[in-house]
Parts: sequence; structure tokens; C-alpha cells
Amino acid sequence: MVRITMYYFGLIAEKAGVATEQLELLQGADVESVHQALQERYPSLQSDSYQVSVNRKICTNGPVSEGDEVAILPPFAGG
Amino acid sequence: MVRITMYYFGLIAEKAGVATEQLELLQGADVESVHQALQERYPSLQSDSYQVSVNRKICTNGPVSEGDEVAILPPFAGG
Amino acid sequence: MKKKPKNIFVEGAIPPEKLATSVANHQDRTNIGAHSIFLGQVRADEIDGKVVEAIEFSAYEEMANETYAAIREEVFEKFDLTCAHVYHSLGTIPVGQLCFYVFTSSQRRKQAMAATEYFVEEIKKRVPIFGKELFEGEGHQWKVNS
Amino acid sequence: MKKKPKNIFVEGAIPPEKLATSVANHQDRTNIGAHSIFLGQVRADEIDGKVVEAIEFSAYEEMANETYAAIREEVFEKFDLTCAHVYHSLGTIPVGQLCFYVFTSSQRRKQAMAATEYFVEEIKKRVPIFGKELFEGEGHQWKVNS
Repeated sequence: MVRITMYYFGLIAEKAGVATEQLELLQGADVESVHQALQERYPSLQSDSYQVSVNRKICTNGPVSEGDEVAILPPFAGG
Repeated sequence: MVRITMYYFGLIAEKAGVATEQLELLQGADVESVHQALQERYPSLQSDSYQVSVNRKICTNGPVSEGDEVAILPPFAGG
Repeated sequence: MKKKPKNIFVEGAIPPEKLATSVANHQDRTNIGAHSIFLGQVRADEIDGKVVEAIEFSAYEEMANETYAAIREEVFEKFDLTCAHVYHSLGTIPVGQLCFYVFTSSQRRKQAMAATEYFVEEIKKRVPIFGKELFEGEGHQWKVNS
Repeated sequence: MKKKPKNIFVEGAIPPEKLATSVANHQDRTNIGAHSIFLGQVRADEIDGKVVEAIEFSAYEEMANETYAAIREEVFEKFDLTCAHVYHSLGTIPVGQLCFYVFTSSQRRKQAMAATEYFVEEIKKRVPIFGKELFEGEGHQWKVNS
């Protein structure tokens, strides 16, 4: 198993009802597995647009490893 | 005769030694006559670049009439 | 060892006096010829008949500061700047108050103006800051940068 | 009847506190989302081994204000601004002090930034302001905008 720490922000945190949680993914997990786990856990996120960051870098694909800091980021609104 | 009021600024005023003066030009005077009168009166201006304004508008040619406010403007340095 | 990135976040609105202080602090740098400043102010937008009365800003602070550090490096590579200061508010900022402050200084005006614009655009695009628009009365909507 | 144009000139340097006041004065305008500010600061340029210690500004004031009024009209035609304020110093301004201040406000950031840039460039190009660079010790040179 691959244990990662998830962080949710803005609309995503509001819908998830938590700001952070631990998730366990199967060995060989990647960004796509994060998407799948997320949609399964929070079906209401299906219609929302968000980006995924792994260890504070936006990632559209690639592996996710034990201990990674994974964040689900709704559209940015700074400025 | 056409009597105009001349205004000098910056380097031009410094070289002319006055800020303003009355000039009398011949009937039919134009911006070119202003240049000529100026160069004759202040030969040291020959090497300087300047613009001429007539009644507060930059003019490269055109007539100059009785009572006009004519200014000799060295390069701008605002900002 | 990686050095800790600057923290661009401040709690609450940016007071107008901050501008006077920033400028005054740069008057002994006599190689500066130009300052360029951008300020974001919370707007009372009307959305479907409801009026925004404040924005509640939050951020993924660690990633935001790291991303800002990268943008800052790009700016100093691209533009000939003397210095640059950037602040963004967190928490609830009422309409009319300042939430974003970019201040750049340079020998030359074009460099400062272009650098400020680059900061503003890249920060809005790349830095994970989130805004909850709070409506008068009740209700809210999540802000999305255009 | 033509209305008298605004006077952009102030005697002496522009104090940094002016910025705080300008911004504070616009916080009740809740349709504003962005302010863009440009400041010109007198630089201690070195020219042929001599160092500038101040610039003495003078202007053809009537023409300058009329030309500024025309530029201002162009700006309000070209950009969607809420308001704009411009000041330029006259008299002797020591290095490190502010001599030029452009402040624009808009709903949208790009409009404010573009308007400030237009003001700065057009004022430098078209407004008859003259600057005598005074060197430390003695001597001077007439400044020419680049």
C-alpha cells in the first residue's frame, strides 16, 4: 500500500468536509489513481474542475509514492 | 508687422538669457520666419534641437499671427 | 540546503499606509528611477442579484510561497530590477480593502512596469490562493480568476 | 466655453504619504478592483564622472496642462477607468525624492495597468517639462528623455 496525505482547499475542502486526510492507494499508484479514489470518495466532485499537486508541484500524471503530500486545488483566485 | 510674444524654456532660456520677449516679424510670417529670427538673434542656438509651439500647439509650419504666443521648446524631460 | 522561501501572506487587509512606508524605505536607493505598483482591491460585484461584501482568502501556503519564489526568480532573470515586494492577504477582506500588493523598483521605468505586470499575471495564474466571495445577507460563491 | 484644465504641477517633491492618501480616498469606490501606480524618483546618475544630486524641473505650464488634458481624454476613451490622478513636481527635487506620480483605478487590472503605462509614455513624450540635472559640487546638464 501507498499511504499519502491529502490536502483539500476552497470548494473542494467545503465539499469534502475535511481539510486533510490520509489515503491508502494500491502499490503502483499514480495521479490517475488519486483522481479515481477522490471521485469514489466524494462523488459530488465529479462536476468540479481542479488540479492535483504532488509535493507542491502541479502534476497531470506520474507516480505517487509513500509519504507524498497530494493536494486537490480548485481554480485559483489570488490577486 | 506681426508682433508676437516669445517664450523660452530650459536650455533655450539659458542661452537666450531671457524667459520671454516681444518680437516683430514681417507681414506674412510663418514658423520658418520664427526659426530664422531666432537663429539671427541667438546664433548659439544653431546647434540645439528644439520644437516650436504656436498658441500652445507644436507647429512645424504654418502662419504666425499678431498676438500669437510662440514658445521655443528644448527636448522634454518630464517623468 | 534550500533556503526557506519568503512569505507573501499577511493576515487581513493591506493598509494604505503600507505604500507610503514601502516608498519611503527606498528613497536612499539613489540608483532607482522608477517604482511600479499594483494593488488589488475587493470589489462589490453583483452576481445574480446578490452583492459581494467581502472575500475570504485562503491558500495552500507552502506551495504558494514556493511558487512565488520561482516566479520571483523568473522576474529577476527577465527584468533589470533593483527590488521587488509582494504581499497577499489571507482571511476576510471587506469590499474596498486591499488584498494584493506588488511593488517593483528599477533604474528604468519600462523594466519596473513590465515586471509588475509579469508578477500580477503569473501570481494570479500559478499561485494556489482561493477566494470565497461572501454575499450581503447570506450565501457565498467561490471566486475564479479570469 | 472651454473649461480650465486640471493642474498637474506641485511645488517640490511628492511625499510618499500622498500614496496612502490617494488609495484611502478610493476605498469607498467599491466598483474598483485594481489600482496601478507609477512613480518617478530622481536618480543619482553619473555623467562623465559627475554625480547628479538634484533635478530642477520647470515647465511651460499652460501648454503642459492643456496637453495633459488631451492625453487624459485619450486615456478615458481608450481604457475603462474609474479614475486617474497625475502629479509632476516643479522646482529642485533631490535624488531619492519623487517627481512624478500616476495613479489609475479600474474595475479590471489590465485596464488600469495599460492606462498608467499610456499616461507615463505620452506625458514623457508630449508634455513640455524641462529638467536641469544639477551635479554635486557644481555644473549642470539639461536632461533629455530617452
